[in-house]
Amino acid sequence: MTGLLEVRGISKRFGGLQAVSDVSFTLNEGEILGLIGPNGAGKTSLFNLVNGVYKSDKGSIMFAGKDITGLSPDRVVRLGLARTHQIVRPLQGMTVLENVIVGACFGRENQSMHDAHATALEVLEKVGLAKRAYSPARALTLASKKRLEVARALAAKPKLLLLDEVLAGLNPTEIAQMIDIIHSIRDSGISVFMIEHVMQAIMNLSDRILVLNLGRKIAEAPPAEVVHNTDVVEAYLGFPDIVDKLRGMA
Amino acid sequence: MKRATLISFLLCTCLAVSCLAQQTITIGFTVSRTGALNVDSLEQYRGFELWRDTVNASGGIKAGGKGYKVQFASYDDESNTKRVQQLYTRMILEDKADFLFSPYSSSLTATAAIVTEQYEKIMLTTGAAEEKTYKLGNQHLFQMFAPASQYLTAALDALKAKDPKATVAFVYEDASFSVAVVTPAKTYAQQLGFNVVFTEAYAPNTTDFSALIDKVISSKATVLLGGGHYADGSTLARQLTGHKVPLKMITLLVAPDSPQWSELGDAAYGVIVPSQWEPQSTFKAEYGPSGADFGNAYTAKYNAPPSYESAGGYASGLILQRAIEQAGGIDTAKVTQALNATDITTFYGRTRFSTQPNEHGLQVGHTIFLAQWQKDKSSKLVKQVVWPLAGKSADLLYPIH
Amino acid sequence: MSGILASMIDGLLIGSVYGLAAMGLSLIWGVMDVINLTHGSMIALGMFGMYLLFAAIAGNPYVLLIPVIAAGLLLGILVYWLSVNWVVGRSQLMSLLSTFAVNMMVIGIGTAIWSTSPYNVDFSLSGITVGAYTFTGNHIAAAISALLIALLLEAFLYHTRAGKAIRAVADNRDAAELMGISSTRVLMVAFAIGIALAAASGALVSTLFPFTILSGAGYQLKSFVVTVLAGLGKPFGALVAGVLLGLLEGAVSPFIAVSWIPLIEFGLFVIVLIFFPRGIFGKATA
Amino acid sequence: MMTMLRRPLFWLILLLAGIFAWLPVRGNNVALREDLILVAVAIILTSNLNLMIGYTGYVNFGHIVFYGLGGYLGLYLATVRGWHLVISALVAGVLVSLVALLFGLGILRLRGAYFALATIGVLVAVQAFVANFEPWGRSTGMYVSFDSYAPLGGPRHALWTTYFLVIGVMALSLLLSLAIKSSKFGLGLFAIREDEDAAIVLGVNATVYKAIIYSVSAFLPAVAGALMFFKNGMIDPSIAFEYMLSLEGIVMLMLGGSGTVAGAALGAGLYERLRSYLLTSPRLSEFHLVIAGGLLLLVIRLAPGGLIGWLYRLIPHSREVVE
Repeated sequence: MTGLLEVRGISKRFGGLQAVSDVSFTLNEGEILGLIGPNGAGKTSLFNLVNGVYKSDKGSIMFAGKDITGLSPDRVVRLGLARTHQIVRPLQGMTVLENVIVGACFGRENQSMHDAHATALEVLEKVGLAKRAYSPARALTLASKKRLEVARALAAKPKLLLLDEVLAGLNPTEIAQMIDIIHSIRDSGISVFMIEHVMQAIMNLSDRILVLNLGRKIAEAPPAEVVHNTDVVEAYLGFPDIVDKLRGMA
Repeated sequence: MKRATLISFLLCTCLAVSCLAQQTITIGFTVSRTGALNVDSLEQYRGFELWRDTVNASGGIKAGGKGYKVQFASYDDESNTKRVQQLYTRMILEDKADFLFSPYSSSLTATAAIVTEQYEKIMLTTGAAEEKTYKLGNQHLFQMFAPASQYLTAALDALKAKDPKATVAFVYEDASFSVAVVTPAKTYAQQLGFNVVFTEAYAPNTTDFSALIDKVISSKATVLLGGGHYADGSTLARQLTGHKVPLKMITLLVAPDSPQWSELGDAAYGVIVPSQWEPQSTFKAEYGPSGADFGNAYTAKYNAPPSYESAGGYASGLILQRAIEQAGGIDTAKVTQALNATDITTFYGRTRFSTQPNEHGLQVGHTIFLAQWQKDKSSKLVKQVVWPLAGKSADLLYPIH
Repeated sequence: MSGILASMIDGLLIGSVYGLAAMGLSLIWGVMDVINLTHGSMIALGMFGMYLLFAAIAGNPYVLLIPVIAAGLLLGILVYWLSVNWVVGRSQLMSLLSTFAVNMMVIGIGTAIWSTSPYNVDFSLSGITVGAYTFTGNHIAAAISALLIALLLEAFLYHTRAGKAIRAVADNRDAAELMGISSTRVLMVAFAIGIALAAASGALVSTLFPFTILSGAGYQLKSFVVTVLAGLGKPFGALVAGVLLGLLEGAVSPFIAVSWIPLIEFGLFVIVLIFFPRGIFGKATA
Repeated sequence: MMTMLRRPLFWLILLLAGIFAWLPVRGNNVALREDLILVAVAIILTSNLNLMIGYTGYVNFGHIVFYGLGGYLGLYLATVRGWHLVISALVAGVLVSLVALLFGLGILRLRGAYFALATIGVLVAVQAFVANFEPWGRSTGMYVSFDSYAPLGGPRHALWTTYFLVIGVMALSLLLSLAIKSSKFGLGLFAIREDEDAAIVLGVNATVYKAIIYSVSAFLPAVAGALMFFKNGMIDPSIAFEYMLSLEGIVMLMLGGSGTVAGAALGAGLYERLRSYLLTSPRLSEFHLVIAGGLLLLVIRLAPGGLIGWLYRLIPHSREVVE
């Protein structure tokens, strides 16, 4: 059986820095795959390679049976692979609704303005932003902007959603709400690939976890196994509190 | 009650009579007060202005038993053709101009002519020597300047007499007027057997001629003909001197005619200019002031001697004035007829317009002089007429050094 | 001496003046990410500054450069507060528009005062003659002055505290602020120096060619070309690129009509922008 | 299309064009016609420039290059080749759009200020090319001969015809702006304006969108250029590619309100009238640049949304009428 996303031997170098080095993995349909690693491990770079923001130096990426290596991000999203940004990037001058309509219009279903409007309202309802639909995007709180990121990506009707630290900077209540949203996304049949630093959350959410360090994959296993992986623990040695958390969870 | 009516009746009658006796005619034109053409355009304007003041001081133009005071409607065209068109339309429609004078320069005039012809208004053009405009089918356009193709033929004739073996370079502004001058001149030079070793047009507004001058030196030309208007011509002359180019003759268009030219000092010396008119010219005026009277009046008013642009401006007024007098009024058809029949010598020289349908209004009476900047006994720079030989005030200085 | 060599020497001499103008543009760009569209009018004011001083004092124009530069610094401070301070760090559209607005106003006031008629600074030094070709004294003196000013700027930027602060801010504004450097003051000084360089180059041009209040626009365009060739934000690269541009003009002009040169220059400009956005000296990075 | 009919601005644009066409006809007021045609051209240039600056967020300093090239091509086809004016103008528009597409694919790889600089480079390079191009008369340009007006019923008729055509192009420009604004295409452009990288990740094909809008924004200005220079009877490189006019277009846009259909029209109309007034006023003619510059500085500093932005703040519901 082949996975929804199959990454084979992908690498990316920036000047003297090997950001991603020969990484391979498979993401199965309906799965939530977590991506962790210390700062500078290359997590966001890997996302950027997968959705085409960066062109890979080597390797291939198959998505839903299609080779998407080297495709630009806009084509990738139309094939059904949407993402959010670690640092939120709402289209500031537009309303919340318009932001989401953009997602729907240019997403997998390439919807008309009329259909996109309906989709956007639906998605906003789902992430709990329906009441703010007509506010300017710049007026939202950080938590709401994160939801907007998710809503925009969802509006594209993706098969796979890349979530880049959607929990960072949120308070515990907001985290709980966002986790609910992620669950409901998976329940609606969308696979998720997520970067997260909030260990408790990612351990609970993920079916499997991919661990990067210094651009290399050091582990790919269910959460319970990952926390016992010596390489992983070593990679996080510089961050004792995280090591403790990992241990505590096991 | 009755008395009041009577008084007002009398008043009205008085006004009506004085109106009858003293009407005004409005002449519209634009002046390039700003932009690249401002020096030459201002000199032309002064010619118009002096004519108006002279006419009005003597009671206006008298025609058909009436007196017409002259008033101007004029605006700044910024040396810009787009404005010219808007402003000529405005002068015709809002200022109700009866007649028009042209703006300065061939390209602005060509644009204005389209408007004036569309409204069938008479326009006397001055400061516009290029011929093409008169071959577009205009019926109400009359040219005061001798056409562009004549400008350099005189200079080449003079050169042929002095030095038939001269090698010639043409360096000229890429503008309507200078192109219209140089294109036939180059052919004429070859006909006369000169070796034309270098020809290049430079962009209007050029200030750095170093590269061109290096090329002129490399071409080993001994004579340079060209230029365009005041700004570029004066700069070219300065830089030729700065680079010590060994030329035996320099003939530039327009610029050296301006009284300002003498301020260039060494660079001014020996430069020749084809001219429509010079203060030394001694035409016996059949109409209007003598050359000396014009020159004195002009110098008294503006504290500078007149250039040929000023003379052309004044003469345009005179020719229009005479045509109105002959027509006995300001009716366009009658004045057009009078202009078509004009053949007269004024202080400015002879004026006659072509009535051929394919070149209607083209100047066929006027001819070109050559003037050269020479030094008088006190080593002061003065402009002397050197061609035609019959009317010369000094001999042509050749070679310059 | 061959025509092409003479033409290239002429190009070299004028190119150093282009370089000086471009240094100012480049410095401002490098320090505050502002493309200064007032540059042309400041160059023109430099021309008229020299004209007025020369008319009033009739001294040596190269000595008169000093008051022109001083006036340029003051003017730079004024323009900084009028149009730059409040757009630093905002969208580039804002800084383009606000400097452009000031440019229009300066041109408008200049036109009202001096009209658009040409002016000359009537001064000439005897030149050097080699064979049939003469290099005018004014060109040689202008090139030397431009190089001297560039060396002074280098000394200032690398050997004074203020200069080092400017370089620190250019490198990383936030980091410099953390180190206690007041970025507003540094930006103001850098902008003023940029304007003073523009004024100085204008003053030098005024000793070579006639000029109008509109003449600065052409030199501003040349400064863009030079700055882009050098890579935006590299003042000394700009000086070198200016000289190279002059040499290029000199080298091609014997073979084609001079009127084609703008097409070559600006064609090159667009191509360099597209393919070498960091300039011809810049290294390509991702 | 049906949704367009329900929008007040659609009808307002038609009304405006109708008024423009009717005013000078009533009383055969040719002077008014000449004033209005300049206003109409300013509106055409500004509303198409708005497609780049206001909609897509790319500052084009060389927008006038399309107008000038259109003028040259149109004049060449109409006078040298003897084609009908309308066909000449349309062909000129199409050809200039294609040229723009080529330029666009090159320079639209640049962002922000780099793009703005490149547009200046394109303007100067094109001007230099035309000034050396022999078939188009180099620096002296081209003249229309009077017989070229004959197919339109003589010069006097031809002026009226070109006037109505220009008014038509003005209406089309505004309708185009309105149609794009409410389309999916427009939405993509706005997304690019707000954050190009984010827009790409959301699926907007920015490369294609930018090239298309650059090309589209060239079409109607080129048509207008062909009509106007035919009417003016001549063209030369310095008037065809007037840098200042290009920059004043940006002032007009900012004054009215960048990114709005009505703002582009309002800004262009007001500025052009102000400019004409200042130029013919003996005391103020020298200060039109000072006033324009000061106005621009005030607008971007105090009311970056321009007049329309200010109207929105004053009357929030006006957003639904003037878009």
